[in-house]
Amino acid sequence: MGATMSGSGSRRESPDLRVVHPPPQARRKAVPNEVLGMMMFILTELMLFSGFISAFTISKAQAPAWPPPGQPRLPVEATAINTAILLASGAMLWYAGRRFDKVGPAAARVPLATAVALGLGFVTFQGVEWARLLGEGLTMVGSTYGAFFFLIIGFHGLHVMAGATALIWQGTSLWREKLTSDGFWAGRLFWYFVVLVWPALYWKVYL
Amino acid sequence: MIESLVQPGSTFAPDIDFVINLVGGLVFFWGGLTVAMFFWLLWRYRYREGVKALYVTGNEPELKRWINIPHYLIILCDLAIIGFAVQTWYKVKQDIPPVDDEIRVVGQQWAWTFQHTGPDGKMGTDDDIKTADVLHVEVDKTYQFTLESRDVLHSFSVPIFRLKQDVIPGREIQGWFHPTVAGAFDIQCAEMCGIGHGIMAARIIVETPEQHAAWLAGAK
Amino acid sequence: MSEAHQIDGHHGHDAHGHHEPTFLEKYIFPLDHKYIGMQYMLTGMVMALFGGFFAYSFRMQLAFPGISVPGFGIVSPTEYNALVTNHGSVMIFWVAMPVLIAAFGNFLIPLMIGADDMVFPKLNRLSYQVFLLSCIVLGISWIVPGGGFGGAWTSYPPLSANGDYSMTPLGSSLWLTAVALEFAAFLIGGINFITTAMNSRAPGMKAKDVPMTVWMICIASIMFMASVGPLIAGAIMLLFDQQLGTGFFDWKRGSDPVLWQHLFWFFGHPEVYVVLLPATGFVAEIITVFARKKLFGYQTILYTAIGTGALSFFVWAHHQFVAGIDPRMANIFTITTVLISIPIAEMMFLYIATLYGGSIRFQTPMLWALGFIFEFLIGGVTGIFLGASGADIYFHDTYFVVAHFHYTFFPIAFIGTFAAATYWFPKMFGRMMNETLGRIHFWGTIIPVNFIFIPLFITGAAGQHRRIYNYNHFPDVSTPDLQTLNIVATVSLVILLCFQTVFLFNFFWSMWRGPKAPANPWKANTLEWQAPSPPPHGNFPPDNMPVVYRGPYEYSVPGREDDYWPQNQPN
Amino acid sequence: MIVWLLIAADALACATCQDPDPRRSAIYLDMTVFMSLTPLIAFAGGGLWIWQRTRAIR
Repeated sequence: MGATMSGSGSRRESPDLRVVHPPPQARRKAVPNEVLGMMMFILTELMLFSGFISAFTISKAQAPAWPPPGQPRLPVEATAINTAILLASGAMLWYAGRRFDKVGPAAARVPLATAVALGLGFVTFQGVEWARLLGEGLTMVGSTYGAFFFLIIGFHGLHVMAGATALIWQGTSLWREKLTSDGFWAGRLFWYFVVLVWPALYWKVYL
Repeated sequence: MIESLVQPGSTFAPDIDFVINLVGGLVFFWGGLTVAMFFWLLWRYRYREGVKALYVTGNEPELKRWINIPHYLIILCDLAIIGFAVQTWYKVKQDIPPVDDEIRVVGQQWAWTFQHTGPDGKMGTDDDIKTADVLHVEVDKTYQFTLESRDVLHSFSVPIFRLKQDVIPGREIQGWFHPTVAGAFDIQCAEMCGIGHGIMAARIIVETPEQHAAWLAGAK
Repeated sequence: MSEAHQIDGHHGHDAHGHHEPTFLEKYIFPLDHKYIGMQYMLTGMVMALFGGFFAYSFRMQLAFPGISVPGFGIVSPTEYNALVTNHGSVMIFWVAMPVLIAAFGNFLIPLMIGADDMVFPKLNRLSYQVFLLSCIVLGISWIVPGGGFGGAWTSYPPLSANGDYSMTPLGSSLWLTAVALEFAAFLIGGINFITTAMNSRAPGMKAKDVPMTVWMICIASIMFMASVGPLIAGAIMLLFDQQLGTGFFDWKRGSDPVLWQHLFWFFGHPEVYVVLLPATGFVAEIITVFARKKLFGYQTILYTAIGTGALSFFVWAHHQFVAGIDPRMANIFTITTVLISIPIAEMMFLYIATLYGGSIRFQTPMLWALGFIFEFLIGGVTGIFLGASGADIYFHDTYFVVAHFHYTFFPIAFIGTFAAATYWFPKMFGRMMNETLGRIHFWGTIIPVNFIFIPLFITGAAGQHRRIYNYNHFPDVSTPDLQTLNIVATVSLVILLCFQTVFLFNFFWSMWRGPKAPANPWKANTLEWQAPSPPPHGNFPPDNMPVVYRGPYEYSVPGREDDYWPQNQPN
Repeated sequence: MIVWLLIAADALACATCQDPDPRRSAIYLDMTVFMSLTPLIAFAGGGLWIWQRTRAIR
């Protein structure tokens, strides 16, 4: 609510009855509805991941050795490449947004498609890694280590899928020339969140 | 206030009672004053025919004074409360005096098991005495206790000592007490621990040295 | 002014409107914020009846151990735990939050800021539907085999994480699911409230012209959203522990059960202020109207609310002083906890100062608002005993705690609601409530409530712990004196519950049979009273949307003939 | 805030401790600071950004 604090000062500490006020003008919105709503949603999501990360850090701190002996190691290098893919997707979406606002909706089509493709590539790659880890015996029930891995990374994966679905849906409306600038902005914000939270998760969980 | 309901039975009980009384005194003073002011304003400014309300914004310094000065005083009182509370907390939970004896308390659904050191005064030897739901201690001796749980959270609460500590499975929690009054008192479980939470009772029997020696002899 | 409408009605009226809505569209699947608010309110009232019945059942067991409680039967220990748990969770999650925030937030925010509806009406409808689903899931959890969840509303693992310990394997999972769904509902609702209050305000309405209720509900929603994440995370982990057998809180696999308590109370404490702030907002509206006074220090009240909100993220571990946290942490949390009394005390002082120089009319809403201040003062000051860590060692988990938080929650959830309901009833249903019945209900509630909880302060101070089935096993605290106090509390509860029928009768009778209400029966300034009673679809005439010229509390302005000055009147 | 951080660093030894594991104890304190500050920083950042935009369009 920071914005509303900027009222134009003390109008009427002592009301002057003689003044006839002119009718106020309609305001312009500082932030569009969709974007503001999305920002509030992202605040919650941020705290959700903070909760996961806090829980993970605490459980990790009290373990005698981490990762526990006998458990598979996480694919650090392969996931580093994957991180780069996701970051590239975010950058591409940022470019799509710029093109949308500066050039026109049609110009955003290719970068948007690329961003979605990169995002889906990330999910697929993660899926392959998961299948391998499951094959090596890392399960949710087996150890807290595996449980936290699948919980946090899986939750992020769900967010990537949800974000990708939203972007595909926005892409179809872009093709039908129905996508509004504000709606696209909100969709992009969610994807930025998904992209930017990933390096933090990678750092905490993998490294 | 508390002393009249539950007698203080340990060395730190008077400290805790002092904090409670301090808070109580300050709270009754300020709360009473506020409530009195509240009712006086209600009576004084009740609706009367032809009397119009004042137009006051709340920015007048001579009126704001009436809010601010009490408020600064309350902050001072808060600081006093914090000081004494933290001091007491330190004494009860952080500092540990030299101990005379040890006991081990194990909570499980829904009973307490107590392990006394026995005649040799050492924990973990053959002459340890285990009892269920009855804890025998000697008056005027400092005890260090170790809390353990076998299943869920419990809370080891001895109201007469003003002592309370949650028992957490997977941890060995240390604490201390020093009984000053002989007699038999309640031990309650203060943390929801399942269906039998309400029957998870035990007694602590604070004995004079002679009684304690007699119990030790009889238990062996 | 039609431009104003264009901007405010961003979502457009094409989604809903041009045709006369059918019964189903209007009452069952409404998009109109007023009907969604009423759905929330009625659902909350139904849940309150459940919560009250639970309280009655276990209080009867405590006062008269072992008797067959009329209407319930003999209370077994399992049932006792389930009753205590569900009384707490129902009253907080399914009564206080839906009624205070969702019902009044939905009903009031668009009206008070001069908008035609919420910015996301469909999300709003979804919010209620998710909430209703959570109610249904909770209801199912009471009747599944094994019975309802009985691990206390805080649901500490390992008791809650393992069916072997709690003996309610299904009930606990359903309870947790219901809580998570309920959070999702309020998450959606909160996004809507904040966006609406930010973007749909009438032309001319600046920050200082926003009624306190809207501010408070928005601050509460922000706090809710900023604090609920960790609890949702914890709930997912706990649900996995229960159903999949993972070990997030299982000490045998090297995790820490105390972790849940941190995740829970990180939400749990801000939650207290989440429900408190809307109630203080209602009180601000009501005392200004009935004292015909401008709010004393509008900005200061706002800052105290924001300060409370910010500080409330730093106080949660005071619920865990003896629960296995580092003792040094307890010192820090003592400081923050005692300090949070400062903004709240300031706010109460300012409310009391608002009465200075007023012309106070003691009508039912005003009685409730004053009752709120009085009762909440008691609740607030007794919190200092618990916030001071040294004293909390003794009071933790005794009935003193129970009495303290009921002295805060009862004023918030019930007195605040009754104040708001009696005050806005004419706007909601276009009819006036009966004043005599209202007063009978007020005195029949406010006197018994003190006789319920003052005895509990004493039993708690004497060492009776919470959630105990009966005290026969504890000789020190099963004395006849304490039992008498328990009986006093229980009898007062029964009296209190009986008097609620007066309210229910008054509410529903007046809804259809009360005298017709004028648009502005209390002569109030805020915009909702400038709309017709009840407001039509779209709230204000589309070609005459309100425009705001001044703040919401300009009462008894010198030199004016009227002692009120509506926000949308040019002069 | 400095007090918080100092205490987090200090939480390595404790005579009679509810939490006997000093490492876990220290991490809990760090997490306390992190969890409390994150929403406030996030909200303050978002609020500042919205405030600037509001000023820009006026």
